[in-house]
Amino acid sequence: MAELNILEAIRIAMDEELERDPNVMVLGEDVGRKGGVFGATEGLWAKYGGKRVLDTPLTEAMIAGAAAGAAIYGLRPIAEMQFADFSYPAFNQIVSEISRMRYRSNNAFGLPMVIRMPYGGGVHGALYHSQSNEAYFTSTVGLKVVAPGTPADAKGLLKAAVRDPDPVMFFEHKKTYRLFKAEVPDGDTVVPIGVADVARPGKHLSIFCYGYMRFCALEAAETLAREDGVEAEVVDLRTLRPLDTETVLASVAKTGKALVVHEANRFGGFGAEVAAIIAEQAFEHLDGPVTRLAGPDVPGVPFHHSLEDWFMLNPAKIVEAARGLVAY
Amino acid sequence: MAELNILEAIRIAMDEELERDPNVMVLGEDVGRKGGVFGATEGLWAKYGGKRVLDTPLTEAMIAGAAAGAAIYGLRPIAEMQFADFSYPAFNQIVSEISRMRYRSNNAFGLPMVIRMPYGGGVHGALYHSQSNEAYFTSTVGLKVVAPGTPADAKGLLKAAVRDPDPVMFFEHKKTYRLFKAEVPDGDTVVPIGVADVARPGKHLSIFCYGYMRFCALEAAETLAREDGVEAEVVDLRTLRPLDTETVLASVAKTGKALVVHEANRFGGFGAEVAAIIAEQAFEHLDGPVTRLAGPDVPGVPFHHSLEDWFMLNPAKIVEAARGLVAY
Amino acid sequence: MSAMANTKVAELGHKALGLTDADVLAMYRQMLLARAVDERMWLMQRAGKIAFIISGQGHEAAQIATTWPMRPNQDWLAPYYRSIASAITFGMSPEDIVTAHLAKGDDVSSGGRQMPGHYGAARYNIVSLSSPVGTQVLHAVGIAMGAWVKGEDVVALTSFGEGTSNQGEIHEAMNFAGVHKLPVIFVCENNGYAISVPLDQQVGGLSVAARAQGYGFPGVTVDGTDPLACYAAAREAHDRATRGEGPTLIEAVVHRLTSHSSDDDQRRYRDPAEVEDLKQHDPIPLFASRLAAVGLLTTELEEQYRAEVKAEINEASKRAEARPEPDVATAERWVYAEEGG
Amino acid sequence: MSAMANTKVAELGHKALGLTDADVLAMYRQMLLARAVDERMWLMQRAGKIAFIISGQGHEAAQIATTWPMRPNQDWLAPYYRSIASAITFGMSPEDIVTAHLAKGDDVSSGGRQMPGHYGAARYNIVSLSSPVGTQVLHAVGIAMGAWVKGEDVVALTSFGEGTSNQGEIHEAMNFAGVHKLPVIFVCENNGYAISVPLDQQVGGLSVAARAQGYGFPGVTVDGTDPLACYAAAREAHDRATRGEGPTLIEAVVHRLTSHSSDDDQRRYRDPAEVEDLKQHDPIPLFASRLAAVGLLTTELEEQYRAEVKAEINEASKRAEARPEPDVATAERWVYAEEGG
Ligand SMILES: Cc1ncc(C[n+]2csc(CCOP(=O)(O)OP(=O)(O)O)c2C)c(N)n1
Ligand SMILES: Cc1ncc(C[n+]2csc(CCOP(=O)(O)OP(=O)(O)O)c2C)c(N)n1
Ligand SMILES: [Mg+2]
Ligand SMILES: [Mg+2]
Repeated sequence: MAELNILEAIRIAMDEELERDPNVMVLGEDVGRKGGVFGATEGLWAKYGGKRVLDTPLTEAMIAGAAAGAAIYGLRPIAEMQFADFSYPAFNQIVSEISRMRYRSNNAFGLPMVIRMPYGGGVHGALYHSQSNEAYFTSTVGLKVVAPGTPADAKGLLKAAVRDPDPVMFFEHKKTYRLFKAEVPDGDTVVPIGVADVARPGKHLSIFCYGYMRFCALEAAETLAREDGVEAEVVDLRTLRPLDTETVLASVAKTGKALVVHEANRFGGFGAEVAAIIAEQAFEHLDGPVTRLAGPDVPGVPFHHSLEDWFMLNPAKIVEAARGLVAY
Repeated sequence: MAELNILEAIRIAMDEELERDPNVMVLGEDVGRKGGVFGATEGLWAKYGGKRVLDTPLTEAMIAGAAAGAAIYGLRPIAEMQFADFSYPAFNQIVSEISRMRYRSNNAFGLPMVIRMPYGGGVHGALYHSQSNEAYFTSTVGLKVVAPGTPADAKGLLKAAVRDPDPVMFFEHKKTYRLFKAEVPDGDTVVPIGVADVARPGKHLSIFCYGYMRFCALEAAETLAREDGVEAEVVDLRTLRPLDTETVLASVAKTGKALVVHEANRFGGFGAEVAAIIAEQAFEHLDGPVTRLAGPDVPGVPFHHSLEDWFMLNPAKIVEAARGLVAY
Repeated sequence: MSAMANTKVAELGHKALGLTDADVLAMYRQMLLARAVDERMWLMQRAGKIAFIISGQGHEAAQIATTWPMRPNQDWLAPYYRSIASAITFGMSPEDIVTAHLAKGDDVSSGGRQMPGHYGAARYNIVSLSSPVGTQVLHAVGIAMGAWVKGEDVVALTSFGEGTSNQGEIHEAMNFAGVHKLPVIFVCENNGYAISVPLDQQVGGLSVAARAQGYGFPGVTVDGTDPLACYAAAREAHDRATRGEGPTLIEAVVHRLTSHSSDDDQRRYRDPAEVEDLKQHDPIPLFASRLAAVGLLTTELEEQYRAEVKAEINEASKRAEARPEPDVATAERWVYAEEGG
Repeated sequence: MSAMANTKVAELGHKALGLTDADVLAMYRQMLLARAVDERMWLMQRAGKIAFIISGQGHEAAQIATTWPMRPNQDWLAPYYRSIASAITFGMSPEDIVTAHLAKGDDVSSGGRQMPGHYGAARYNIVSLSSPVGTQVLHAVGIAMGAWVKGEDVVALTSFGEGTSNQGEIHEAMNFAGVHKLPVIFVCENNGYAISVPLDQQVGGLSVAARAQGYGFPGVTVDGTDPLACYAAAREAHDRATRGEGPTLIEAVVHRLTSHSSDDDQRRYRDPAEVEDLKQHDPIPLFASRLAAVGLLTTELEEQYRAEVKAEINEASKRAEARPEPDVATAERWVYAEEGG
């Protein structure tokens, strides 16, 4: 067991996968010599060379599309979008091609590939370096979408993603990169895609979250326990698509109350799907309205620190929302 | 009053807006000499010339981005994406630029422009000429999203969209283009954006729908009334963003049961947001689970007619879902 | 190369290109076959048996000749919707093609899921094609990148129209291929129209080939009705690619003999005289008369080929029609890989 | 034009370009001003007053000279994040720029909503810039299209880096501008790096200017440290545009004197000798010595300019710092137009 932060866990996962399988390669802007703008690929270029750890031109469609071609050819590319905000030039490749290659070819072609994307706010990145745009991808049939919240999950899920026969969008919350260290099992431990994690068991309400919100929700749960005697169950979804509906519904069956939390905008955000599933399939268990706590409906995180603070969720806002729901 | 089909209503709306305001222009692939692949712009090129009705190169990012530039310059462009499925190359311009130009510039620049997109299946168009991809746009803050279901709404809402100070995504269901004729008020009748239409009042359940589903839901409601004595209230949302939450909630308050219907895929579809809003804000009125009826979670409408029939919603499927909910 | 590619080879001149008499006759026969399959698709469309057809008529010489140097089971094709003849060179049989157009359940391209014209088959190294134009070009580049990363000898060929050449992805693909001298051949089949939009409203500068030099590799324009000119360009491109010298862009100037598709009527936007003149640019009689002029194609041989091709397409259609329809129970499958799949 | 643009004008040679002595001195003074503002931003960043800086140092000559022919309140600028000097030519004051970097509530670019470097101001005909690189290029083309549709005399200039030149949108923009000969000037400020990725890993063929001919308009490479060479190219481009002859692509070869941004450390990927050598390519001393050599710039004048510029940036900073912070109550506003807004 090593104590790692999420950034280190991601780097080690890539290193081990590059080592394990000669078909694995990494490509993206500045991933080579510089080691990535966040350092996620540091050292890999020197170790595996400039072809397997490839600095691409500044062209996201090319990164996604060439990765798809390489996957057709038999490689297992890990493509990086420098920021999730900059994945839109690649949207056509991701949605038209990558998500549906297997379906449209009736299983003749599968695309084992990963697209890693740093996302999320709270890092003074303003409108275009802060987006939580997972909903575009969670609503795309044929993609898998993963968003880890701990170093162990980051490593284990990235390994699972690399080995998955289908394309996986891998969302890394920038604010969590160096937020904390935690134990990560050594070696080849894979965390399966599609399985949520009950990060904290509880009985009075369920908080559904992922990524950085896991950290915030756990803090909020501590406060609720300490100050209110409320035991919140924190469910870290980890995989957003395919969603672990079973774990979600089991938690609601237990607590009767569901708070869905994400940093992304509310209207049409991923939380809508979670809420809609609960509303439809756990109707009889609900002791209060399925409640969503989400980023405000503005087109991006504004830059000035006071505006950014206004935008961002945090433990205090979760506590407040939870109190409202518990009191219902 | 003239009897028009939706395609004619759309063409007349553009004609009248081009006539009314010299800043209005139409641009897109084949919109000029050919008059559009569906004929929506027929006659306009001859009438207004090749600059105001401009055949562009086969480049969707350019169509959206140049329309944005023209809107900055003071024009009111109506851009056409030949099929909604082909809007993805323009996704970066639509999401990064068009949706947030006003917000990011603190109101210095607004973008009065319309993007028209034929969408929807049932026309033997398979995976790439059948998509109902409205969720990508309804979850994008800063866009308005409209999806008319009648000729009068098509005309009136398109006029409203052209005159709106903000960008409007205008979804035209291909299957409705020539599906039926109905009365359309002559002249300059504008249908306001953001207002739903109670297409049929009822009391036993509410069916929320838009586009082609309005037609199907109304047929289903007839069947339910005739065969089951069930009075379904059919609410045509018409504008998906901003959603007319008030009308939605008022209907649920009346009927206690909500069936949300759309052709798009279920998981992460627009219906999730409608369902989540109802679940949260009408919790006390609900006599049954908010139910969604949607297209199956496959990456696109498959081609073979039997597969397409399997995919498509229709009145019979709506009747069946409604019966299930009413019986709850 | 540019000069050679632009000039009609004297007499037939195929031997100078390394082609035997048998080769050029085989090319011709394959043009006939592609045309026969294509024409049969229109008949079946008119008969209501297939819903849609998008045609390769007029493009056959360019397609067969540019794919001719490609090595079976080694090189790759990322085609476009007019690539009926290219797909045949890569191994798709007339029966495969009719089956796909009929959307039968065991169609190799998609099991009836995709529209006609969406070629693809893992078994023939043909990448599955979608509808948004140009996306396949990056796949070809990605395959070439994969081969380059692995140090393997593979050439990827991709084809697309001149309207499509303006899509942003094409730029990104060509630039990247240029940077790393990837083994890829870009074939632009320039038929002068993108549905209704003519070249001068579509392509700034009017030449697609001219763009290649902006990426640091050769671009050549060839007469796409002349299979030998196309072959010469493709042969050179393939040799360059396998020598590690990088990509080539071939712009083959062809004529779209039909409307854009069965949903289109080109008389609405094309000059009647221009439509009338199209017959003069049909690559099949053009090549036939050249082959006849040098004594390679006799009337008997021509008749024999036509009879064989007709029998082949008749047989193919019969067999294809007898194939099973897709099973609706499978419609939900293969969104993701399945256990044991 | 290409030859002229590539050749250093003999002596100073500004008169042959239609520039007066006062003009070239004004250009020089504006370079000093842009640099002073830029350096102040770094100081404020180190002092913790601003969160982030992305610098135009090394690009000033190219920016000031290419924007010099643009007509105030008539022509348009679609800038990029290094366009500090271009923004100044178009009318942004040092105070505007400092205010934006401090994210103050009345910052003209965004009211504190955008990161530093995201220039824009409706009042100066500067299009609001976002972060995804290259999107602004289509906006410039759209403005030019608008003017063309309306028959109005407007030129749009847009700038971007050589890494960005590979984005698909640039291709679509240039192609469309080429098709209709739109009045737009594309300025690529080629500093040899896209963050850490050097030109030879980035640009197939190594020349951005070479791409223009593929769109049917001229592309010229100029020494971006030489304001007169840049001006000559821009003057010609502007004249072409207003004469209806269409776009021009100017590739100005410059040197990025700083790291990519305050978040980057270029010593991690650039050769130390190369970093050391950058001083030799600073356009400000280079131009100063040429002005001095022909007797236009005296020591006194240089000192006077430097003093004025220093006073100006001091004053600007003081006033900018005193401006109000954004009001959090406004954070939700202007998602859409508001009644009476
Ligand atoms: C991204 C995208 N936009 C629009 C279309 C609709 N469309 C299909 S084919 C076509 C014209 C293609 O022209 P060209 O590239 O010249 O090829 P050709 O059909 O002439 O061979 C268009 C506009 C599409 N399929 N994909
Ligand atoms: C679409 C997109 N992808 C990635 C980035 C991150 N990024 C910001 S600047 C930059 C390099 C730009 O290089 P270049 O175009 O040469 O301009 P320069 O900074 O050298 O002036 C990158 C990769 C971005 N802003 N937008
Ligand atoms: Mg064409
Ligand atoms: Mg650069």
